[in-house]
Amino acid sequence: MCSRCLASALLTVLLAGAGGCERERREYHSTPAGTDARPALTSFRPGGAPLDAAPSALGRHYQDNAFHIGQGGRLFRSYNCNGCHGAGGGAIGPALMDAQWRYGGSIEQIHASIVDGRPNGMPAWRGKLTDEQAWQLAAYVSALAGNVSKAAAPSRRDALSATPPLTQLPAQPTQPGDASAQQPPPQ
Amino acid sequence: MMAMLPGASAAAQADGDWPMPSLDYANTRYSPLQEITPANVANLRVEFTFSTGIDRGQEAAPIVVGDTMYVVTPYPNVVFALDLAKPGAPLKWKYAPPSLPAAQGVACCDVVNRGGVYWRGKLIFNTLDGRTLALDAATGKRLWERKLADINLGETLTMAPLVVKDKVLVGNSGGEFGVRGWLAALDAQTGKPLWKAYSTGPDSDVLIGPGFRPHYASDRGKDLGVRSWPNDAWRLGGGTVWGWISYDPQLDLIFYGTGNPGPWNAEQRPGDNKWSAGMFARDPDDGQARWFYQFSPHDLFDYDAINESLLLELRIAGKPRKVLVRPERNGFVYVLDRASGEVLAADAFGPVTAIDRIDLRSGRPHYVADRQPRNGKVVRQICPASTGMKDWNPSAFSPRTGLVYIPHNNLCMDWLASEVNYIAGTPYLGAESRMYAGPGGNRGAFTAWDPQARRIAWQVKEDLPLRSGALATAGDLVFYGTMDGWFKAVDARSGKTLWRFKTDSGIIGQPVSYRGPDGRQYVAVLSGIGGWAGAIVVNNLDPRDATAGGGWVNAVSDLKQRSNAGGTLYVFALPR
Amino acid sequence: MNAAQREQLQRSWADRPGLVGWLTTVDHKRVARRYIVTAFVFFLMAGVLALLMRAQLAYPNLRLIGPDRYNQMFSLHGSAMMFLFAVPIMEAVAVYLVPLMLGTRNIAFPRLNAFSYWVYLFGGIMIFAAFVLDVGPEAGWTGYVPLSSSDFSPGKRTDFWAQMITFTEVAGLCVAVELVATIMTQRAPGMTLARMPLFVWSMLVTSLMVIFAMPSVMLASTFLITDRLVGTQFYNAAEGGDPLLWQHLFWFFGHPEVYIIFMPALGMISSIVETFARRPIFGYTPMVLALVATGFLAFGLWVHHMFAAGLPPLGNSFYTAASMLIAVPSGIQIFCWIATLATGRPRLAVPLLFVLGFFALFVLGGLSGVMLASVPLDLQVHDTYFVVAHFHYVLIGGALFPLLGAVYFWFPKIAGRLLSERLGRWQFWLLFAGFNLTFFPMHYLGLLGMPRRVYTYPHGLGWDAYNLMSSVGAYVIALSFVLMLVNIVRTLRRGDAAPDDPWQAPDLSCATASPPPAYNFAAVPAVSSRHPLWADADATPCAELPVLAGVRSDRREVLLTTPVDAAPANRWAMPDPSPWPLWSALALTVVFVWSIFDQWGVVWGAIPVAVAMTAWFWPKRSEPSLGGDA
Amino acid sequence: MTARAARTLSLLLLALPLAGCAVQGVQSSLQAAADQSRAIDQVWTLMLWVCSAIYVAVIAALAWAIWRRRRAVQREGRTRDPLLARALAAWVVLVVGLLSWFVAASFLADRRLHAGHADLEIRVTAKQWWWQVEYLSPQPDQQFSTANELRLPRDQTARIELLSGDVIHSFWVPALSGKEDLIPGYSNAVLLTPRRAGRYRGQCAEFCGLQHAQMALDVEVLDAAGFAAWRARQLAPAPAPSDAHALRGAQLFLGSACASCHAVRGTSAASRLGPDLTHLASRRALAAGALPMRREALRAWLADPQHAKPGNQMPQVPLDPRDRELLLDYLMGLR
Repeated sequence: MCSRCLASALLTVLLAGAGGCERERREYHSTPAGTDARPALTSFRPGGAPLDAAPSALGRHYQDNAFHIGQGGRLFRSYNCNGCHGAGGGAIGPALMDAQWRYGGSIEQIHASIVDGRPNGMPAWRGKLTDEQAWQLAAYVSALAGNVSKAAAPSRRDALSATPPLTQLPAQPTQPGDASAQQPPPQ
Repeated sequence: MMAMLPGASAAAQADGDWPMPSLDYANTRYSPLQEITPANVANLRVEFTFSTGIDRGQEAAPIVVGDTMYVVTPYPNVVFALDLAKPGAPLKWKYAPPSLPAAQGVACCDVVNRGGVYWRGKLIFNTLDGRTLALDAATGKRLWERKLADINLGETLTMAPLVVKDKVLVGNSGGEFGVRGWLAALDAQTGKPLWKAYSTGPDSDVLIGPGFRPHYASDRGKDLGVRSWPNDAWRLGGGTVWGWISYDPQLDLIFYGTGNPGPWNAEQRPGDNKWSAGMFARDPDDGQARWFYQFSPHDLFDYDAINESLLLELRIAGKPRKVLVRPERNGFVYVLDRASGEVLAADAFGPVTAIDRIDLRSGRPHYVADRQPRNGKVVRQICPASTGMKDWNPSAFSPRTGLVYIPHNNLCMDWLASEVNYIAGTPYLGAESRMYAGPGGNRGAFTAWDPQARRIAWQVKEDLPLRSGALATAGDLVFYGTMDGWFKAVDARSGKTLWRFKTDSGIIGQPVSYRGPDGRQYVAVLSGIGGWAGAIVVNNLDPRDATAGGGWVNAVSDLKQRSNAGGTLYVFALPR
Repeated sequence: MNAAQREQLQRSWADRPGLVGWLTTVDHKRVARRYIVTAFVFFLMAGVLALLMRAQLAYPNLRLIGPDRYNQMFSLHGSAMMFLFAVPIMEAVAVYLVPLMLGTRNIAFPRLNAFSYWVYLFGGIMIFAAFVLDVGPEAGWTGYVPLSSSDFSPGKRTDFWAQMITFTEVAGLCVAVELVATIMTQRAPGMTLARMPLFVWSMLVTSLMVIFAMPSVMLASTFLITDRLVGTQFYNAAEGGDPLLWQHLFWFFGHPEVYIIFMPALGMISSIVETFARRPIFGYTPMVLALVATGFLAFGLWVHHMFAAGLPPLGNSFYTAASMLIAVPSGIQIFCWIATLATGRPRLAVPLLFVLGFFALFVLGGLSGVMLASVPLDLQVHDTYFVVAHFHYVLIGGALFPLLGAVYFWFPKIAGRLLSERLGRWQFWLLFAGFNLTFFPMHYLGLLGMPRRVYTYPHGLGWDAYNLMSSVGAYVIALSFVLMLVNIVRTLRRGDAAPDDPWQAPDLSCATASPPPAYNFAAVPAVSSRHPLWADADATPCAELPVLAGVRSDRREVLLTTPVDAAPANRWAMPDPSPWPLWSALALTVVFVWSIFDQWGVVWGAIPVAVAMTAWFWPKRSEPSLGGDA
Repeated sequence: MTARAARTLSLLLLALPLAGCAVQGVQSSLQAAADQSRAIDQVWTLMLWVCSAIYVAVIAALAWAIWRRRRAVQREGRTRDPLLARALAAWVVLVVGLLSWFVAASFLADRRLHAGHADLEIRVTAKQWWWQVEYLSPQPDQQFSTANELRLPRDQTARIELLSGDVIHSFWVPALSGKEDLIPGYSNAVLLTPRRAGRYRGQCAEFCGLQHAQMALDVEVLDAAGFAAWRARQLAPAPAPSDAHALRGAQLFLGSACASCHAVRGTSAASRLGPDLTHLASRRALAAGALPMRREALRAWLADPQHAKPGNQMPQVPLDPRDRELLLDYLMGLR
């Protein structure tokens, strides 16, 4: 009898935590299948219906994985992204932790902005980092805006305390984004 | 007792023009006009305004020659010529140079421009994307253009050029991107490069020759621009020249400072890091260095040494000396003998915790040991903050009062150094910081410094850091602006605020005063928040990140409520 | 005592029938039994991890297990062995035996006891489930920051680990409090402190150590969780936090932890040696003093785990001296046991065999421990396989061998059947041989420069043969435990029934039936010597045990005695079975797991905990224990 | 018995049950090659012998206690036996005496680890999962940086400053000295005075994450002249590409992701994220000891860095095999 109780309890916990596998995998030996889809820079399109903003499976894969987000954070500092974007509040470049996205806030759009660069100063990193690294960076940038799974988001860094820990950031809408999306960041 | 160098102000025409941002080669920003006085300044009112249509940080000084005023805007560096002879000063011409938008990505501190210079019928100015242009001042036609800086390496041009003996002197910006600093001289007629003096590297690149006689032993030696750096690091060593140049026609020397060494993280560049964070005296003809003095050997906290040098005569030990007075970023007012580079005095003009004192014998600052950053450890309460006790925004000097009027910050910071990678075209910093108000809680101050007595004569405390230049007039008034948009006139002798006017945006520009075609005295200033300090507004930074904007956001997290972006010229005069 | 009274006692102390009774029981024996079984299950699971690791290390450059999984395995192996096996099983054995040895009817705070078991069970299930789901700990059982910080251990792996510590610490503290209370107030009348069995003494010292040591690691792990969840700065070196703070807090617990595991084993050895030498232990007083001294000294030498951290050299030398000093009480005890054996009439039964194994292994481990206390020598062998060898000699040799001896010794008391001596001997020799084959070469590996916690190693450094031996040895150890399981299963099916006093032991646990009835003792025994069941120093059995009358049998009543002299002081009614400890534990589990993901889990999750605890402590007239007419 | 003989014997004793196993000593603490490791070795020898003697004595006593012949009538079963009590006291005195000896020996040896004047300053920064080694100098331009290799002059004392770039690591070259941790926020140091030229191996000794197992340090002790020559070579910038292939490889290097992480002095690549590659081909191992420094190993490493060292920070940069050969031409020329 007692063993049956144990077994059923175990099973419940297993089912409840089934999301753990994907979230925690240290996926250091993969190259993402190249996505052909060119993310749109705006949700506005003729015909009346706005573009669907649901992230792709690949994007979600990176957004939900704690290791990829963590690696992205490391790269964010290694490749001097922090020099222009601070710890997410921006400096030379725009803030990344607010709800305002010049070129779109979905992970696909962020990935495209990193790889292709953007006018007004964002360099094109194509060829200077691998596609997987670009996805990891995009996942971290999503985390800066509170747009990743809370269980995968990193907390404070072992560094100067700059922002609230990313686990504590409110999630923000990731509309496909317009350069003119003028939502003031929270004060 | 004290006088401006006669002749140095020869360029300051008695007729009341303002042909270059500093007005004169001595960098005094002292207008001889005396129509506006403490007695009547209360009546000062707006004569006309002009919207530049560009709402980034307006750091330029309007240039006035004859009946025309020239305004250079931040990127995309549009030049407007306004006809002062006509009522309301309508637009005479406008020149919009073609530009590279990517340059905005390597401009450390907003896409600013500190103004043009008028020289013999030309208006000469720099563009952010690395070019120097000369326009026909009458028509706005381009006369020549020279590309000097490469944005792919992180170089930009933000300074106001200076013309000395028919040579246009231009230095680069980009000390936050691991560039190598230089000052170049171009032929003012054709734009042909004449010489280029680097701030790091072998003596041949730095234009150090047999005529180089620095006062202090630590500046003597062969190829110090290489040997005072770790292997190869001088190539990324900064020392950019983006501030003010003074010229002494009698000694025939130019004086200018070099910016911070790269990267910010001092642990990555052991050594004195010559010739960064110091100042050169050079022969303007061939660029050869005469002397050098380093304000911050092995600079720890981004203390660029690009501030203005006021060329004055002071009585020191009973004898009149030709000196150079510099309110420095590191918090000290230096008095140097301008012939030799010897430090005659160095006194703190605000709370300094990073440096004990300046040893006058060796000329070296004594860094406070427990404020020395080490990788991975936050150092707290560093005063002044990396933006300096006083940043680039220039002070003014009035020979009538003998005081130097210094608009400055009162900020301290916490600083964390960490290892940084050099990737060309990306920031090369290796440090994060949080700035905050220094002792007293006022983030800015307007200080009248008595260089003779070496003490503060009076001081106006300002809530926000002061980022505008100062203007002194013969009417015994001093003008400056605040980041929340107030343009103020204070009594030059007491510091009492006599008049103020609220402009539409924060003021970080340089006020000027001129005599209009109608013979009246005018005061002009550009209003438009921005720059390093105002990036939170113009770049919409997120105040939840204390390190945003290079640490400035933490110090001015309320700025979005205090000021909005703008870009308007204000011109004031007494009622007719 | 007549049959009617016994029946009344049985009624008063019986659990409710069926599943409800199983879930609500507060009987120390039932709780301890399931504690022991659960701990052994965790032991076997952690052992399987060890087998997998040894398979990966059998040859250089093997690729059976990748670094990520390997790191999780050794982290969980260490954590489970320390937190889910070693400490709980020692406490569990005590929960079973201490009330019996003291001659009382139940442990103090029996509901807390049940609660502690459920908390422990849920914590253990949580961490193993997490491991299966790839959320296992990955920073070692020591969890050093900053490797366990958010920057270097992303996701929730470390949070589950840190919370597992909280679970086991709550459980451990509850038991420690119960044991101290039981020992100080429920001893049989006449059992003065100086007449307490050495096992009880060791559990008293151990429990006090638990109470002082465990809060330190709970603090450390809570700091870690808040650092990782809400961004506190306790361990952030940049902002003035300190990674060494973790090490100090951890080892302030971690070193006493070793003694918390090892001291109950000393008590077991004393019981076994006394019984099988058939004479009272030599040097009872020095033994007690040695136990107490060990308990104190254990708190003064945590820094010897940090000699390589660059602390001031003079301070390090102080801890060298302190660490070596602890060899003195151990030496005293070794001497006393050998003296007891030498002057007794030893009977080489399986329990004593394991104790002899203890001597052979623990003395070796203790001596290598003396080496580790030396700063310069430690700098060479610290964090190498030498240390792995050392602590396995100390923990397996010093704690597991006595524990297995104790299993053979007390199994008849607990299960009522005698284990096979033949299989026992086989197990012993297999284990002894396998253990030495596994761990002795590791000394040499460490000296040859092999660091611990490596998932692979290169060929050509002279490590290959020793590693292969070690891996083979690990499977021999596994085989010995298979034999033990066979022995237990066979015995439970058709073993010989055990008498009340199968080994002629001198303590009160043998003064009742095997297995004991729910009320333990029909009458409260009275004690007048250290060996209530022996008439003289030659272990002659007593004819009759004096008893004390007057404790009620119509309700759950125990006799309370004074702390030092054990004079009868009071009668105290014990609580009845209750489901609320289980519900409280469940609610607490929800809080702990929820708070891994969201700090508000602590706030909202506290409500069900408060409800369950309120119901638990709500005075009910229906409960006879609260009628109160003592 | 002399210490040397004692050590030989102790080695024999240990090796006895394991006879026939080859012992390569490059990472062995038993083959001490520096003042520091020799000081420790003396403590080891002392403790090994004394502890072995105690162990044998205790086990012998135990065996005697169990199997000794007993008289027919036992009258010793007294709980208080004055003889035994005296023996216990003697035992305690003996144990305390031996321990005091150990403590004194440890203390003196420990002092020897910290005594000495540094002739050479080196800074080692441990990172996940490699060693950045910087040779310091009062003249900043005489400093240089290398990776995963430490070369020391014989008979000189080097002070190694130990820093961490991320988590806690531990610096350990068993043949030269004991280990010392590299802790974020702390600056530790060890002194090394090697007395025997030769090659040694060190390894990270504090668990530091995924590739803790493959974080080795190649150590070579050279004579003074050899060290000076090596130092001079290291100070020089990277040699220019020798032929057209290498030149093309250099362009690939500078134009691709390589230069985002690595530095090659004398070129525009100056990043410090990964090891400095200025004299890569002069090293003996790749990837902190994971692979030997050979062209085919480097090829495999470039093709898939995650195969030999899963989890390390080097990404798999997509390269055309022909380009990879050109890159190899360049890298193998970085002597």
